[in-house]
Amino acid sequence: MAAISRETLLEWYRQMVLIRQFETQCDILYKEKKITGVYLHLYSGHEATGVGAVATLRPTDHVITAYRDHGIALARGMHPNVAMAEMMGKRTGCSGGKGGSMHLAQRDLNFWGGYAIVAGHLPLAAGIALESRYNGKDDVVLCFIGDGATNNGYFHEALNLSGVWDLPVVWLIENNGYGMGTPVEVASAQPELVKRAIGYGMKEGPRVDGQDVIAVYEAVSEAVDYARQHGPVLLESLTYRYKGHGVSDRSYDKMAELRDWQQRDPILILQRKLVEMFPDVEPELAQIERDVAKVVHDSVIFAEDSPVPTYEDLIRHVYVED
Amino acid sequence: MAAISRETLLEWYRQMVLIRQFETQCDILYKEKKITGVYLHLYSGHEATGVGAVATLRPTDHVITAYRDHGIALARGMHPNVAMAEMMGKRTGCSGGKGGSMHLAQRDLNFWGGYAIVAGHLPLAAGIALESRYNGKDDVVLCFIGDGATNNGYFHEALNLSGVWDLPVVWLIENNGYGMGTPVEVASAQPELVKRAIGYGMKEGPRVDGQDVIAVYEAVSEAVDYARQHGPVLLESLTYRYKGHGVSDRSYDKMAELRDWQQRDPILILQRKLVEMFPDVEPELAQIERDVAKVVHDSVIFAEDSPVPTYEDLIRHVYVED
Amino acid sequence: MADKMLPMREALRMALREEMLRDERVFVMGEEVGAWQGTHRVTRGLMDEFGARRVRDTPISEMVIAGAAVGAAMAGLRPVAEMMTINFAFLAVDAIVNHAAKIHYMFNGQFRVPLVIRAASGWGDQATATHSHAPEPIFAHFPGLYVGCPATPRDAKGMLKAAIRDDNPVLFTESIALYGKPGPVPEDEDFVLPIGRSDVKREGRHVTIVTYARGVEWSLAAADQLAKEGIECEVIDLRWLRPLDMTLVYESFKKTNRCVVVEESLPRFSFGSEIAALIQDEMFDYMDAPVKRVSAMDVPLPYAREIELMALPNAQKVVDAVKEVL
Amino acid sequence: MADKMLPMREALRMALREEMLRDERVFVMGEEVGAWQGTHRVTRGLMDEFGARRVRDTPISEMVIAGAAVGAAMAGLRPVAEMMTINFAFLAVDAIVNHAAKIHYMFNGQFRVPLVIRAASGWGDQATATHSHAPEPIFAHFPGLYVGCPATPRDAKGMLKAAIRDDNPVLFTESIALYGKPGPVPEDEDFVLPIGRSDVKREGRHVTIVTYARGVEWSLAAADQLAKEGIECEVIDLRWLRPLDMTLVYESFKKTNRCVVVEESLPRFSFGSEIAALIQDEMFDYMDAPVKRVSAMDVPLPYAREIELMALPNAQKVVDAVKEVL
Ligand SMILES: Cc1ncc(C[n+]2csc(CCOP(=O)(O)OP(=O)(O)O)c2C)c(N)n1
Ligand SMILES: Cc1ncc(C[n+]2csc(CCOP(=O)(O)OP(=O)(O)O)c2C)c(N)n1
Ligand SMILES: [Mg+2]
Ligand SMILES: [Mg+2]
Repeated sequence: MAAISRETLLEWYRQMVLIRQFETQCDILYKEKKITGVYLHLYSGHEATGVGAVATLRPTDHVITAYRDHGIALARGMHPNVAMAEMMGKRTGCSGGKGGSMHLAQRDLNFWGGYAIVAGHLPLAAGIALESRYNGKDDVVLCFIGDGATNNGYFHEALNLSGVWDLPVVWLIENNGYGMGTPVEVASAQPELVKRAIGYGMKEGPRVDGQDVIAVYEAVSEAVDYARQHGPVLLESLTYRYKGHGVSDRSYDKMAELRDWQQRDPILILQRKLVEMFPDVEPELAQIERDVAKVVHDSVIFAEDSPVPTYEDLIRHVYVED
Repeated sequence: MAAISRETLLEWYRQMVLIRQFETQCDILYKEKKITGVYLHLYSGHEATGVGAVATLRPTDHVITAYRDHGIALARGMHPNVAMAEMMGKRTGCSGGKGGSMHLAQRDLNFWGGYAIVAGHLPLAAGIALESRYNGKDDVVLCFIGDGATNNGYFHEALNLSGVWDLPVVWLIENNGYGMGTPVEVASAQPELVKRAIGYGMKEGPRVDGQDVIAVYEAVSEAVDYARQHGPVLLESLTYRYKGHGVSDRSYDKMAELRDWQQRDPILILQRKLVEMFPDVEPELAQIERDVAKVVHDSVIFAEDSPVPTYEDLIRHVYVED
Repeated sequence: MADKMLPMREALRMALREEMLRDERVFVMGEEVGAWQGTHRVTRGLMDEFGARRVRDTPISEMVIAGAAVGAAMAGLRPVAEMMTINFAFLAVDAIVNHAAKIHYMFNGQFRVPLVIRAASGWGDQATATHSHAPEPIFAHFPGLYVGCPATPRDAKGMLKAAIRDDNPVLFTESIALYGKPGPVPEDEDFVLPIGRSDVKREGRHVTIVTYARGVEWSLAAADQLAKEGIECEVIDLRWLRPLDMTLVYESFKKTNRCVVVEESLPRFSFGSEIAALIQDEMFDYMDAPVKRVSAMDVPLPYAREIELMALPNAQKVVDAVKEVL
Repeated sequence: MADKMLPMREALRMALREEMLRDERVFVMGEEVGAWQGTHRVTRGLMDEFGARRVRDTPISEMVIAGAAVGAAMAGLRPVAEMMTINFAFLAVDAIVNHAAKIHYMFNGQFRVPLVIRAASGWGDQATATHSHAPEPIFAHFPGLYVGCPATPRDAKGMLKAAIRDDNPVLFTESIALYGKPGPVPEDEDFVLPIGRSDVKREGRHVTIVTYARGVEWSLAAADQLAKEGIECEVIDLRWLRPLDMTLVYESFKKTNRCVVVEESLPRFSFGSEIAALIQDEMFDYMDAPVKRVSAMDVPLPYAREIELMALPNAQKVVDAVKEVL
């Protein structure tokens, strides 16, 4: 693997900081009742997985995920303004305020969206990959999967189909240890989730350290290359959700566990690595943080100033209108 | 494994001959339009699997299967009369003529039925096994699964649940090479189906020669013992359907393949073994065949002479009536 | 015994707990029902009290949650399986309508399926399109199943207990919006409301409002408002979509000759459709006006609060519909 | 161009083949559609002609058949996914109603889902309880989906072509009992029948019969029989349950003032419910009699031929219903 440039690493740093600050801001806005509703699933803690994985892709490749989608949307290049406006249910949101937090998407980034039905997006990923194969392209689909989602029938059928049809999908499990309150070992008879690749005669990727963006990048790069040339790969990134399942989370009393993981915070790890590699980098990092703070702040202003959807929006897009 | 007695082997022989003759009779009756409808899936060719596997069980253990269920019903001890009456949609049938060929069942034999939705019975097997664990019994569920069924979401969810809950289920794949017209390799990205056990952290049984009733018996015995003491097992029996998928089968043009398998006919194999072990057995075998012919003949008479269901039957049992 | 003021979730919990104490075969299974104390807290405390044998956390596997519950019920247990929300039951439709509902019939009564599938239902609170359904009528289409949908804490207790004690499979939906609403609940451990019995929630003589579950709330609010104008509505809570008990509706209609149907669900091929169809058939000679229906708008539900609220039924829409039939 | 006499399965095959020739993005996927030539032979010969790229045999995985078709459609292909029979679509309900039907709306029009899900529907021939449904109304409950159900070979061709060319997701059901029935089919490659257009299948002035798919056959047979007694029925084939085009029905009803609804499906919360509800609402002043419904009996379907036939609708039941409204 070629050395990753300072510029690239700093861009990843920026993205990870952006995600963290964006999510922290969402949490505050929810408490302030500016973001409303029952669902808000934050990506804090997962940054290295989203950023490292998405960084491996070409613009023509595809990304799809579940409802814990803000970080992935931002990593794929969605402007924080339209993301934040969607969070607040505004007309200027990426989904016009009709999708909400769980349904960010941006067609021109080949970001196919977040999906709220656990594992419901996996078949979609297979179908998007089919288009690539069907039309003789070499585009790859990167599909994020929660650990809990791997126990659903959708997982089985989608992975098997990708196997028999050699579809170019990188199935990336974000194993954060829990599906809502249920630990992986309680939900999965095979807790080493990546082993399920065997059941689909599929290339088994590594279980990668999901706190280390470089490790994620390298593992996913290899998987993407493989998928582009051959067919599907299943791999797993081990990470942790700092903010529990979602805003409705009640029983999140794993403080010791949380502290352990925060010792290995993905942003901290990259920061240390950067400082080690480039002793003069610290002012730049500080600048990035300030810039990002401004960007996130602006996104809130943009969203707050945006109009809400109207009755016209309510009745539009039930069907295609040309 | 203790040697299997002559008596036992002859009983298996009898059962296998009964199944073969019963199915052959069904085929004829279908052509004569005495058995009607669109579905009739014969067990011919599979006899060693059904008989060898069911023979491992205690009466308190449980059996459940898909729509290719006649052979398994007979192996479990269903009287051919009530089986044949069900085939003809008669009131005296095991399911009162309301279930038909795909829905044979007999509660007092702990034969929980055939089920027409591919893989739909797998969760039921898990649930029946749960009752055994819940009530501290050591009864085991033997669940037959078609190779094609292993690609369905039900398979994944049921096997995983049996794994996390340590349910006493023997998941036995009857791999006859096809789901309707689709070869295993076309449908399953992992054609060595038993390997899927790994995905559920489950004991992986052998791929057993499904033409050899003794081999099946031994492999399933071991699996049943394991399930009784510990938890689920997945194993696979390699066999072949002589009569194609069902009566609607059209593209069954694999004559060469069929002939190959018939060289290794399960009844022939047991017959040869019996003759080898007990040189004086031949008259007994001939007698068995004659007895069975009579039994099957009687079942047809019984079924033909039985009354058809009435309007009362049509409207009964939609709900429990006490 | 006296009544106790409890929110619906507590009434449901009381029913579950009493039935678990009463019958060892009753157990609870589903996603997050145990350690997490239930997504909607209906099963709170049950794992502590009854342990992991009788309160079983499952993987996110709706097909097998429903299907294994069917098997366990056939084998003699009395599972109460939770679907978390009814939306996820769309993944379990086969297990519910082709297995739970048909096994008793298909095998000519050999097996019974004494199963309850509980699910939170309804929309509101920006749960968005995939998480916003009240599809009870869809399930009630299928014979072999009972479908119960309580409107008050009292009914919730009595109906859930009836469902658990019954030998047939019951889909039991609980309106999310009602979980927190308090009402009097009998403490009597044998307080059971028979399956398939509808209930007059308010008497009146000008218009019959037929509804169930959350619709009762909107209907009663509308009736209050209309009463101020001298219009007296009779509000009939069907409680069960299967079996469907129209006796009280017909009795009421004979006196009012006018009817509005109120439902939380989508309008087409739905609850209101069936009720209107039955009334025009059975009560043709008593009709002074067409039956009007108040439903959600015929769109997937959007996120933004402002437009979500436009799409939902509410008391004002019921008031308007009543005025249309007068 | 002339018409050709073809059974419905051939008309459907013609539509598929023409659209595949016309548009390279159109492809077929499903269980047994290729090498086996289609369970109902609708896709016969297509794999030979178009190869395994465009005629794709799948595993027995209904969730991913529907779901992958949604993804492929979003990405710009035009999948025609076969469900073999609609009963197996119960395993794909989430993919159909929560994904196919909602993605265009939920993401504010960013994605289109030009998808057709074909499925054989209906009962008869002792297919038994789990394999005997005509649940089109269940799917038509959900906005975002179109639901088309042809009654003749001609309609089958024109409607399927419209479904394939449309940019919305379409559930397209084909009555098993009609596959073999012949009728004239235009050979014109641009013969397309617009989505959501209903059709008068027989003119009459005494009673309006509203139906679709296989119900048309029973209704026409009943109309023939009644004509001998001087009763002239107007038979209206709705063709699409979504969008539901009631214009012709209302026009007809204004002249007949009487209506019978005929459906193959179960009676409750169903097709007949919605039609009756609409008529009593929109046509109240024209009603001379209640709308009567002819449906399957409200039971799971049994195997034995004798009692299966009792449970099914037929021409005689339509005749009886017509006489009731006269
Ligand atoms: C089919 C379905 N079942 C249940 C739910 C409720 N639910 C939402 S998120 C979730 C947990 C998913 O866990 P995991 O896949 O590990 O993702 P994570 O939240 O950890 O990112 C559950 C059970 C749902 N949305 N969809
Ligand atoms: C859910 C579902 N999908 C499709 C079908 C149609 N179907 C009936 S049998 C069958 C093939 C099953 O093959 P396999 O599991 O290998 O069993 P075998 O027939 O070989 O015994 C199919 C696709 C069905 N009954 N149920
Ligand atoms: Mg997780
Ligand atoms: Mg097979």
